[in-house]
Amino acid sequence: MDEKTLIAKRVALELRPGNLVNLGIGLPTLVANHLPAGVNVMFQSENGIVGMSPVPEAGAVSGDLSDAGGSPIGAVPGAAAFDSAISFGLIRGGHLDVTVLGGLQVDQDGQLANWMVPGKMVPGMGGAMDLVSGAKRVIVAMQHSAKGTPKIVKRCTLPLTSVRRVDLIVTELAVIEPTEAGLVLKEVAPGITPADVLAFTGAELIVPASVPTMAIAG
Amino acid sequence: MDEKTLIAKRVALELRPGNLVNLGIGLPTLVANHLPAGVNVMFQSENGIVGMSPVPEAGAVSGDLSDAGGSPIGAVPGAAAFDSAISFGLIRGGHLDVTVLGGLQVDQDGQLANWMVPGKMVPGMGGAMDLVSGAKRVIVAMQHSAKGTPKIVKRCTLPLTSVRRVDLIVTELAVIEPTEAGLVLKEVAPGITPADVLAFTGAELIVPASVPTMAIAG
Amino acid sequence: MSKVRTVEEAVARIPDGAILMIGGFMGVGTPPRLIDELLRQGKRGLTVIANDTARPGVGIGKLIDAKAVRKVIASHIGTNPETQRQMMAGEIEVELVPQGTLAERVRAGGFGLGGILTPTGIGTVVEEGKQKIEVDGTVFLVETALKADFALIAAKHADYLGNLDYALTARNFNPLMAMAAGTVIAEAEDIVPVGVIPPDAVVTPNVLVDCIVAKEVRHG
Amino acid sequence: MSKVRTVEEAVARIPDGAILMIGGFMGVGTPPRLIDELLRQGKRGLTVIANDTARPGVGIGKLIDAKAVRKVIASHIGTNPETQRQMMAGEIEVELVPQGTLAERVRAGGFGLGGILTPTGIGTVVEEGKQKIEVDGTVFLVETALKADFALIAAKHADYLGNLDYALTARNFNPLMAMAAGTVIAEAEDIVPVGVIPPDAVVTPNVLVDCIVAKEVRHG
Repeated sequence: MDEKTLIAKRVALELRPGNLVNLGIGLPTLVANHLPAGVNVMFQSENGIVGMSPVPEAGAVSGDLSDAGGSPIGAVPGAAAFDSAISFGLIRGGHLDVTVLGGLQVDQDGQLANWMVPGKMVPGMGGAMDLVSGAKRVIVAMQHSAKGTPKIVKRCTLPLTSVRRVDLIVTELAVIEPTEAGLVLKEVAPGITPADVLAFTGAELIVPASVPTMAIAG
Repeated sequence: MDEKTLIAKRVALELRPGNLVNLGIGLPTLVANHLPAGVNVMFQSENGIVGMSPVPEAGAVSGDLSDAGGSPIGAVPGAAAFDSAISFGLIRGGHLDVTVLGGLQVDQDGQLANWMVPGKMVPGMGGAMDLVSGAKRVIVAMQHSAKGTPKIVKRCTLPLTSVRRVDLIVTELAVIEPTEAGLVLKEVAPGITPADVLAFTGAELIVPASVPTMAIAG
Repeated sequence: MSKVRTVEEAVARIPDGAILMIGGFMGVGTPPRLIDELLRQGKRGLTVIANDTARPGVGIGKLIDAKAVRKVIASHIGTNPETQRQMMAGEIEVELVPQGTLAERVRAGGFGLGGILTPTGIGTVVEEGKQKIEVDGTVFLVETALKADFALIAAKHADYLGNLDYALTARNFNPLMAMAAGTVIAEAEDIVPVGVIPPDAVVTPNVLVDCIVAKEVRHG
Repeated sequence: MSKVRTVEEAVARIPDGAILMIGGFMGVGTPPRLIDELLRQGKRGLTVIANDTARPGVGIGKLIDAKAVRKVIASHIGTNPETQRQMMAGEIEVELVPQGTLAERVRAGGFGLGGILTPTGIGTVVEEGKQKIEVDGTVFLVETALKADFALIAAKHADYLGNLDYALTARNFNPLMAMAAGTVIAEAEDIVPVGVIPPDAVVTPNVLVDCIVAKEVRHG
């Protein structure tokens, strides 16, 4: 199993029946493929739909129905479409149960940076700032380090997405929970030790006496 | 012709083809009955429709379609229904061409009081404050005095509806335009002289050398 | 799990003293069975956020008649002499809010906004005790968000997931309130299978609705 | 008087340097014929308020390719390397706004609000130069209203009065922008007789629309 699939499968276990969930572009999108059996969630696409689904079959697309990347999607029975203000009303008003987002850095306070690298990449924040500020639960799904450089750091050097503390970080090495006391190592990936995780982490981790091995969906 | 009909007929002449118009409850409602031929306007009811019309025939009512007083109405072809936020978005966002409202007092600065009499009558402002603050053109349609007491006064003693200067006052005696310089007597009713108007007015009026007689629709 | 509950079960969740948003405009778009059940269960001390209190014997007016209401936040009570009487007698607290401001305050509560900036009310008694702020040379009143414990919603159709649509002027405050309350209870004229309301016709998305009132069983 | 105009007439109203709101999200819900006609008429120095600049060769991306745009106010330009290149080269000014805040700022412009209070952006570079205000112990950012000279709207259906509806995710910013511009030009996939769009299905009420782009004449 590749690293991204591992991350997606672990994140999928965080979703509860009936949740309204928004998946960011890239790695987080994979989570939809790994829902545990019997867990029905509603996926939102912030460009204006609750109830997005994969395109049901080849050719069954509509020019008027796409995800936030502009790619064609399908809709489940009972889907609802709306304008961008309502879409972000759902996000900002506390109606979104879970957002899963990629990350460039997360720091010891659980603050996320994921929208720009000054002087190099200025894509814009899109909906990320709203998602992190407004969702009931924010899960960061990312690789643990970038070309050997830790992405979990003492303090973000990149511009923050929000001052809100995210709720969970899932990487190919570990599950880490930002808390008021700091970053708590909750689980390690199969075959990984807490020492391995610490070696690739640029921030202090609170390591309990016993750290269970990551559960993985499906 | 009774006084209210006279007022309604004169106000009707202020409406232009294509205008979006909101008529207050009571006297202003009568304006709809006196539109000049060929002047098609859209009437808004602030409870959520553009394109309200009288009930087309006896019995042709719907429990889901009413005016702001809760009475059944009809809808013209091309009517549009919406929620209260959009309804007041139309009013407050400058999309409403004309509102016609009743008045308790209008003062020398053209400021209107029409929503409460402290200690006596506290109905609430309903949409009046929004209408006066937001409409492109505010026309006050009211009787010139109340039991002999002038309603056009130096300074409103009743709580203001808005600090915005209204655009026109139409009574059974006169048409008066509030301007930066003060209240200008624009027209007198048939058989009425400027001196008659002044006698029933509690504020200074600017009286031009020649004051034409009120035109009246239909 | 199905969101459908009997009207008794739905209303039983509402404790005395709860803050309720109730849809409707002069009774049109006010959920009739939920109102009647609030009365039957004898709720007391309610705070009601609504456009108006209709008339005695109509819609929210019934709650006023029964003295079930401690406080009203509304734009208009002029059509209900009983509300005015209770207010004058000090039996009920009334906060009057311009109608457009009321709509925006409810919306702000549901949309995660702290409030909105409006010119409505500037220079009037409405501005008393409120913050003002200048933007590009214009002074605006800061009107803050409203939220509620429960929203009582009248819809035209609900599907079994909770998607709602509305009819004509019965829409009014309902979709705004369905965003702004902790628990949303919807009473629809009809409940239809999932998929029957097209996605573009849904006004209140299913995820907002907690409870759909079961249809009355009728015979004959 | 009919609101229907040829696409040439509709676009001819737009002067160089105008502020445009353009609907769409990655090109979906962006009016294609209006975009092409802006290019054909060689407009220059435009300010574009939109969610994004799509991709090169797509939707608003075509205006970027043609260097018709002086300034962009958007939530995201990451999918269009040409926008990024022009920004880095100082050829185009880019103001980045969180997407939910952009939606609310456009809405505020159309709804007569001075702005809205939001937690989004607090403690980030987004708050630079902006007022903050405390409400009930929470600090909010004051985000001000946006307006435009013209809104270019893509609808599914228009009727001849100007009522509009939209399809699925092609709705996005279109109805918000249709409230917020001095002149609203709507391009619909089809134009239908008045009354064909039921009142409850109308998303943009007719009174907001100034100009409907005539359908292309096709033979065969």
